[in-house]
Amino acid sequence: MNYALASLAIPFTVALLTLLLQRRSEANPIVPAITVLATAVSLVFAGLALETQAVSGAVSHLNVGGWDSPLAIRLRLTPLKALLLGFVALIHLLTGLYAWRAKPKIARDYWPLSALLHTSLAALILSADIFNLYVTLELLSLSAVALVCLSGPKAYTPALYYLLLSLGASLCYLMGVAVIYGQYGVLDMTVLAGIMEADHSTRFALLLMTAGLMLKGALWPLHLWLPEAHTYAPTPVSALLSGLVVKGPLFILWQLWNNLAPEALAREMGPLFAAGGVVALVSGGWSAFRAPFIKTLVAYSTVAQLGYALMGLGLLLFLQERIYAVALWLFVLAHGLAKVSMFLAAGEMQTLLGSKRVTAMRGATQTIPITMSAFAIAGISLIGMPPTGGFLAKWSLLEPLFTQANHWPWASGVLLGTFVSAAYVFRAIALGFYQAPMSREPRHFDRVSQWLALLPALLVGLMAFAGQDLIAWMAGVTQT
Amino acid sequence: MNWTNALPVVAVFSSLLPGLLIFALREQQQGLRTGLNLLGVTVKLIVVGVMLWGVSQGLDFRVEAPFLPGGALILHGDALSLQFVSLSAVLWMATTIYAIGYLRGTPLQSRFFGYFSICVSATVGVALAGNLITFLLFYELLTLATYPLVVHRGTREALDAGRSYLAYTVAGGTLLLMGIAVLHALSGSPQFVPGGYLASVPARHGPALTVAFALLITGLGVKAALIPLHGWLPKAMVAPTPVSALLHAVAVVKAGAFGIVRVIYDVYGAETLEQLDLTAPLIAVAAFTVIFASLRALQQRHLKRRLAYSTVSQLSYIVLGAALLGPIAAVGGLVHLIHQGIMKITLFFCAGAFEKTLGVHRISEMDGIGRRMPLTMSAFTVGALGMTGIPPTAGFISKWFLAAGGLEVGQPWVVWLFVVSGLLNAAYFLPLVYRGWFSIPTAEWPEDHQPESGWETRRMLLLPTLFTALLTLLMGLLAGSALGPLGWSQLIVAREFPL
Amino acid sequence: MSPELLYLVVGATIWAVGLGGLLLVHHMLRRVIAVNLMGSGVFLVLVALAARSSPPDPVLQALVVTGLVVAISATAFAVRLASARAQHSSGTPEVERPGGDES
Amino acid sequence: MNGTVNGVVNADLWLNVLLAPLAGIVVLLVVGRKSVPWLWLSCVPALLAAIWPPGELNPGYLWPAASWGAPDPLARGWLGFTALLWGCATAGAAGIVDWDKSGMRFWLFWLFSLSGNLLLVIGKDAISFYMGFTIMSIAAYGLVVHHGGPGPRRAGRIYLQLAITGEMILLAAFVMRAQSVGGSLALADWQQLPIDGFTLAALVLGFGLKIGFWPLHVWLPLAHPAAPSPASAVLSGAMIEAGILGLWRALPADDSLLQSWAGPLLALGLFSAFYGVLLGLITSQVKAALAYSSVSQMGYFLVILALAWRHPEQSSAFAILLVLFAAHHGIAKGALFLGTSIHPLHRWTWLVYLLPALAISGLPLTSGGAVKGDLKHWISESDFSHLSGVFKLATAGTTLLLARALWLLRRADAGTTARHRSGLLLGPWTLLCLSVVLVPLLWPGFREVWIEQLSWSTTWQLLWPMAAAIALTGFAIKMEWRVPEPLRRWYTPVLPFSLRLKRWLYNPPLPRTHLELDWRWWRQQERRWNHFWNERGIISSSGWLLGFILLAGVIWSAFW
Amino acid sequence: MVDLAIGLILVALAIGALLSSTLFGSLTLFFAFGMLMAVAWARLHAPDLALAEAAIGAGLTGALLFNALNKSPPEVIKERLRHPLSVALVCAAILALLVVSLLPSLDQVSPLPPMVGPRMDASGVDYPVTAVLLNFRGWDTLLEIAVLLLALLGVKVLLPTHTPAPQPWSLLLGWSKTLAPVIVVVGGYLLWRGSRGAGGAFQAGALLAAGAVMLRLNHVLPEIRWSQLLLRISVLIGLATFLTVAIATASFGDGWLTYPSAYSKALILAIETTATISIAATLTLLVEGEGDELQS
Repeated sequence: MNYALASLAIPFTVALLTLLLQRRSEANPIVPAITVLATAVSLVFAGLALETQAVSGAVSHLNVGGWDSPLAIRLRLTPLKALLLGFVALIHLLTGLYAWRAKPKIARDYWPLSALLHTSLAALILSADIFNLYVTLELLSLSAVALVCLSGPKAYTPALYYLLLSLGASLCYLMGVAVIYGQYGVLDMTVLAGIMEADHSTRFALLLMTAGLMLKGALWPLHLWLPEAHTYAPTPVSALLSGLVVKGPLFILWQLWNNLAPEALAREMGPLFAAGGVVALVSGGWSAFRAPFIKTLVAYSTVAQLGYALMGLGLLLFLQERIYAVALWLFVLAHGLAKVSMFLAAGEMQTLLGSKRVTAMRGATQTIPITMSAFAIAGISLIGMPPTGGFLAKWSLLEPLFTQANHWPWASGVLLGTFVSAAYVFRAIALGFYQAPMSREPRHFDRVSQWLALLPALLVGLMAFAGQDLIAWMAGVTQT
Repeated sequence: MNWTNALPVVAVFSSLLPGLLIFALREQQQGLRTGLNLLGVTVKLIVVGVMLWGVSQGLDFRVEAPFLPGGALILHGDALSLQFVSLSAVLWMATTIYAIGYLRGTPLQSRFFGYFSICVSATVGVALAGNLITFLLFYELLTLATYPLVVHRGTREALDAGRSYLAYTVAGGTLLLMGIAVLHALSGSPQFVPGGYLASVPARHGPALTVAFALLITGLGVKAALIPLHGWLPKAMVAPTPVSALLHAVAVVKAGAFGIVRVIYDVYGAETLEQLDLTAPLIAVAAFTVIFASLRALQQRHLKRRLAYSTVSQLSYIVLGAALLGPIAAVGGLVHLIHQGIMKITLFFCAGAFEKTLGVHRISEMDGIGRRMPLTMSAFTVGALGMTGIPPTAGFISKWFLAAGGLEVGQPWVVWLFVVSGLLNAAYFLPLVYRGWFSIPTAEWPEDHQPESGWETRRMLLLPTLFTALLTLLMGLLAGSALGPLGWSQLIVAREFPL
Repeated sequence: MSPELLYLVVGATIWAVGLGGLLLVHHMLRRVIAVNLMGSGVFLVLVALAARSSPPDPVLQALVVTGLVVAISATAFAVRLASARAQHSSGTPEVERPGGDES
Repeated sequence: MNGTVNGVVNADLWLNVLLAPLAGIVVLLVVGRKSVPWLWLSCVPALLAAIWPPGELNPGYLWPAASWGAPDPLARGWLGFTALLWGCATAGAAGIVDWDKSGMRFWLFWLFSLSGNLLLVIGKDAISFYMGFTIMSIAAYGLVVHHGGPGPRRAGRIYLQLAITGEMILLAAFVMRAQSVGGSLALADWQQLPIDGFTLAALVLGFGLKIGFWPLHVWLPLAHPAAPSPASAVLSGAMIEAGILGLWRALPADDSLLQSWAGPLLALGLFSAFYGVLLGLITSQVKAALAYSSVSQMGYFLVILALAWRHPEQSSAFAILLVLFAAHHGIAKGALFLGTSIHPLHRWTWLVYLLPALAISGLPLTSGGAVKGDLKHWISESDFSHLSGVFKLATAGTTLLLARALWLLRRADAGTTARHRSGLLLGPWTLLCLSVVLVPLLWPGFREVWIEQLSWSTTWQLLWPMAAAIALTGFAIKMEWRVPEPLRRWYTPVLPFSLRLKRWLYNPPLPRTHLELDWRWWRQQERRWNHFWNERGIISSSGWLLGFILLAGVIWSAFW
Repeated sequence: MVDLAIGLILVALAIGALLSSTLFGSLTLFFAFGMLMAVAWARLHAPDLALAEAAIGAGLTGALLFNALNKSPPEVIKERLRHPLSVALVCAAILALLVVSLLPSLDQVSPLPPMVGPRMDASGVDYPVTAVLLNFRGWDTLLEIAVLLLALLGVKVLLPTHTPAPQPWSLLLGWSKTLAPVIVVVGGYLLWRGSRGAGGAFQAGALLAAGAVMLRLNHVLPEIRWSQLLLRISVLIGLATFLTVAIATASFGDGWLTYPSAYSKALILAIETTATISIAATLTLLVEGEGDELQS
């Protein structure tokens, strides 16, 4: 547990430190270095936490302040949470490296804000207290909105929408918390898990919380705010938002329904989630297909891909089989990596090609091949072609569906999703193969940052080669 | 790991590594690029030769790595896979040389040859795949690696073709994935076994097996260009000719046809299929494709498009041969896998040479081309006769076995199907031969294309063409030799149908 | 009718009014008010729940304090953001959906 | 009967039989026109093999079950006259074909056709036979269309259409035959085992398209005038007879089905014999008349086949008759066709020319007299003896037709200014003409028959219809008879049909398979949909959806 | 009866604040709503909450909103209410469901309040709410200060709005000079009182901030810059102290935020004091800090 707390505390400290270091108006060159270094250290600690946790296979608890259980806020560390901590740190590290290198220079406030985002995600993951989760959610939303605002006035409108909706969603969630507290008098999830009943109040409370979380997590159909916010954010921020921020509420949602909710309610809710997932896949995919801007395309693809996660969640609840949890979290991991790569590539393209339109990608395979590769490999993972991580996730979602004939219709949802994803991914890739309008190297050509964009794509691109171990291991990890 | 295990891996990587290295090369490093290509070709040919020898001696080339639960990555060189691997290796060699000649002086060669090599690796992987999962992996890689080749020219037309190609193949790949998942859920993904491994699946899973079969065949049928899943193939003609050649002869379409053969014999097995009575629709579709595509080919006025429809038609020979579930028909299908490849690549090479040398694209422009380019036109004639099934070319041998196979399993109409198909093939190929040899050219040939004095076209274009044309003849004439494709197919079938 | 019950219902009503406002009104400041109303509604519910035991539940009251601070932080940011937006983005942003929200 | 030399000649000679024309191709490609006068040498190994046949050769490295040899007199004789005809025609063609007008192309097709013809004769297995047959037929296309221009093109089209159809039907028939005898490809096996009617029909049809009896003759009168005369010579002399050989080889010797088919076949043959004569009489081209004569003569072949089918017990004797008739007709018709290129015709050339013409009519002492006498003998011995009278009429018809052909030739010779009298042409032509007498003397098997038919009765029976016909001819010339106008424009539906087939094939009526989507309509729907959401704005929409989710969740739970 | 009236008025004010025809009216009604809410809370035996609401909910929010109204362009387009009836129906349905869900909870008893009493001695403070805030649920509070900081960072990111500040109001100017020391004193008192009764860091911080805002409105306070170390320290110190304590307790003590019983009082006091400073500074900047001040 201490490793996990260290993983949380390090970016927190660094955030304060970097704020304190903001002496002059211009950027302090040490700040990015410190932040990236701290993220790396945080990643190491998350890895250590994961190792201890996975080795012991146990769940460890910490009652903050040392008070006894229902009163104190409880932190809970499971192998999955440790994994997610590591994932968060990894994504931060990757985007941090890119942001450090990126041209034009990113605003100096990016560094403390992203560190705080890291902190809030870590806090969110560790927390096992439904009110504390509300606070972490707010922390998450505010840091995300502030990050979106970094790109200047054009981002203010989407940021404001994001903020307002996020606030409304939080208050829905809080109302749910109120109802639950009124009913059961406790806030601790582990305690609640044992005592919740499938009565009307609980159901409505769960619905309220779910609605709030779906809005925050941009799960279909409450995703409307997401595309613009992700489009107008600075590139590394878009990567963080898509790769991590929307996953936070999803994680809470998972805990809520998987651990907390009585099984009867979960079974009721499952088909709704799964159906929503299918529709998300199709409608998000379609919007991405029709999107005029590169980043909008990528953003809508997030909406679509979250549909897979939602489907995994729904099927998990509906069929109560653990393998779907594996699929769900594999999706999250694969999508996170792929999306980071895709957004970084998209940003790189915007800079290099001087236009944010998808049509500007004409001939990109010739002018900026590395960036284009990043985009393509990440896209292929989103489609779910082997040997990418996306394939692995899709496979673990699909394969168990076929064990019983009456589950097959859900598979057609996956099928549809694949078609639509392929449509929007290849729409962009195809443009890259047009004959380039000019052959000279674009301005700001920086090979390193292109490679940084490619790195996560390569990670996810070859993920399935570790498939057997990964699935087996994930099956163990998601047990608790 | 001893050397027998390493060989399949070497076979795959002998083209993958050069491919990846070539990406990194600059456009001007022509010599290095050619060297890398030829090095890969040589290594692959040697490895394939050794494996051929080994398999005929009864050695087992197999390597396994963990991949998915219940489905490892298996590369396994058995007789059937080597059939396809040798085809790929030999034709890769020919096409590489051809492509060097064809693309000389055009931009983006590094990209082209990079993807080209990856494409071949994927094909070899498809061939060597030891189970369905591995097959899927390479099959999808093939889809992706081929796309840049199809759109290589970067024109709007090329991109349209590429879009169509992707739409079909990605959809097909997804269906394939579904089918594999269904089977995986039933029995995991064990290694391919002659005679099929699904025989042990309980009978109550019959509907699931049926659905899976439909999914697999539809998925593979896209690449095998079964009508109505063939739409991408004629459009893909806009690709540079070496790509069309490889696409039609080896890489993409053959992967589909080969996959169908694998599914029929090594996954389901003839017995299971007969019990479930699954092949009748496949046979019907294949037969329809044979005829309908030929009729479509007649309509084409563009040389490469006509060749493309001819491919559609010919591929269904293979599928039909496999689906008839008789040993002789299987021999016919398998041997046609090779023969069609060699013959079709010859035709495409010729088409490319016409195009590069004289700017001929349309059939109507071929008048009297035989006087200007007699060697190329001779090769073309050999290929065309082969496609029609005229002896002594290779096409005759496959047609003979296919028709006999139809009779053997009590389907005499198959014989007449091949009669009609042969007539149609003649109807769309022989007029080209006539034009080439006997018509009078309407205008002077352009002179400035002639690159090397004394040769009718670039040497690099001519030599591979003559090589494959010669192979076409030899495979017909020397069909009886044990190491020829026919002998090898009989070896495979002897293992598939233990009597 | 005990005051707790009354305020509970009133809190819920205010929350619902806030939610309705979010659907109905368009000016950003009004929307901020709507969100704040939702917040006040929840807090009122919490306080009413706290009051059901005697002495009042300190945990719930502490939660309200935390909630209040969170609410004021977010409100402040939202209001400042709305002002900045009104000043700097006179034109609608360059997106497919121009947005029916006016300021 | 080949025992004495069997030990001397190696079986590899069979390989050389085929390699010789192929070597000819190589030499031709390398040396060019200088090699042309020597290309006839490529027939020499075949002739040698016919005279001193070695044992059979099984080149297993070639196609499956490949086996070559000349096991019986039929095969030997066939090989012999084929080689002789081809050799003479090759040598003659060297004097006729103009090298500068695509000569190389002509010779390539020629040599390919030759090798195919030889292969089919020496092939003892079905694949060899089929392979040879096909190579021969397809390569002959190049000979038919050699001259270029609309006539040859039209002739070539019909030739090719029918030839390919024939090949394909034959392929089917062969496959079926092979399967019906248990997969064996040896023709010897095929001659042992019974056949079914379907396969038989396919075989007759497939070979018939090559043989050219009525009603499958349509390509003959078109192709022969179009082709150069040496090509016509081999077409008529060797190639169409290959079809007869095929029919003989692929069918069982003794089969009840064949016995029942013998009658109709005989009728077909007779009809063909008369039909050819009648049509030949009304054409106005020499080579067309000769071609019709071939149609007519093919009728005789059918008659021989029908006899053999009806009397399987005498199969070997009919085999002899068949090969003798083939040799006779091949040599004589070859000589006649080759001779049409000789210009101008002198007195002695006319005399030489008369020899094959009379041989075909059945002049005693020539090969024709021998085989026709023998044929009549067998007919009178057979179940069809009541038809003997008809053959006298047929002989008269044949003579009449040849007289017409000679008359046409004389007219054509007078009308041309071309000169073809080189030694290259005259030598082999003379040899060929004289062969109608020499071959029966030199060939022991033929000599037996020849001697048998040297009776007065036979001679008389053969001579008087000929004499009558010649008298009629003389009378006709004296009276200056012309072919009546309506008959000159004899309508054959084949040409328009072939043209229509070509056009149909050029653009077969197929349904359109493209899906036509109205993109504008879809775009409009999409705009409408976008507008729907735009109007409401993100926050309101999201708020609404949130409210609906809450309600929907409750409703869903209530009804679950 | 009074409660009923308050409840009805609250609802009416809420609706009014949303639908008032002018923005100014809306804000005024909302301000009144906040005040009345404080009264309602006071009636629900939560005086310290009432205080906080009065300072934060009504006071600071009001100031914020009026300030924004000042800066924002006048409302040109009239609010066009779309489908008000449907909205009302949907909301009513949700409300009904919500009320039905909430009603049973009045009869439930929470196990937490009884747990608070016995642990008050070990908590280091005397007042249960403060004990919960700073000790039992200290982690919430830590994060909540971080939320506050984040809001400030968010505002800091925004580009400055160049509007001329309103001319100081001379009467207010005079008053504020008098009021400011008073407010500081009252804030200090509240902070001190928090450990024993109603009051605490937030209330104190809010009050201080309110005073500071008032002063700033009248240009009394000196110019501030983010580059000033003192400012950065005062904003960060609360969180820094809290975090330091957390890390120190985790590293050297019994666990994350587990105060050693001997030092708990001192630690809480330190945290509260620094937090008050930070809260006051942050709130002030949030309400009044200009972008250019925060960026340079």
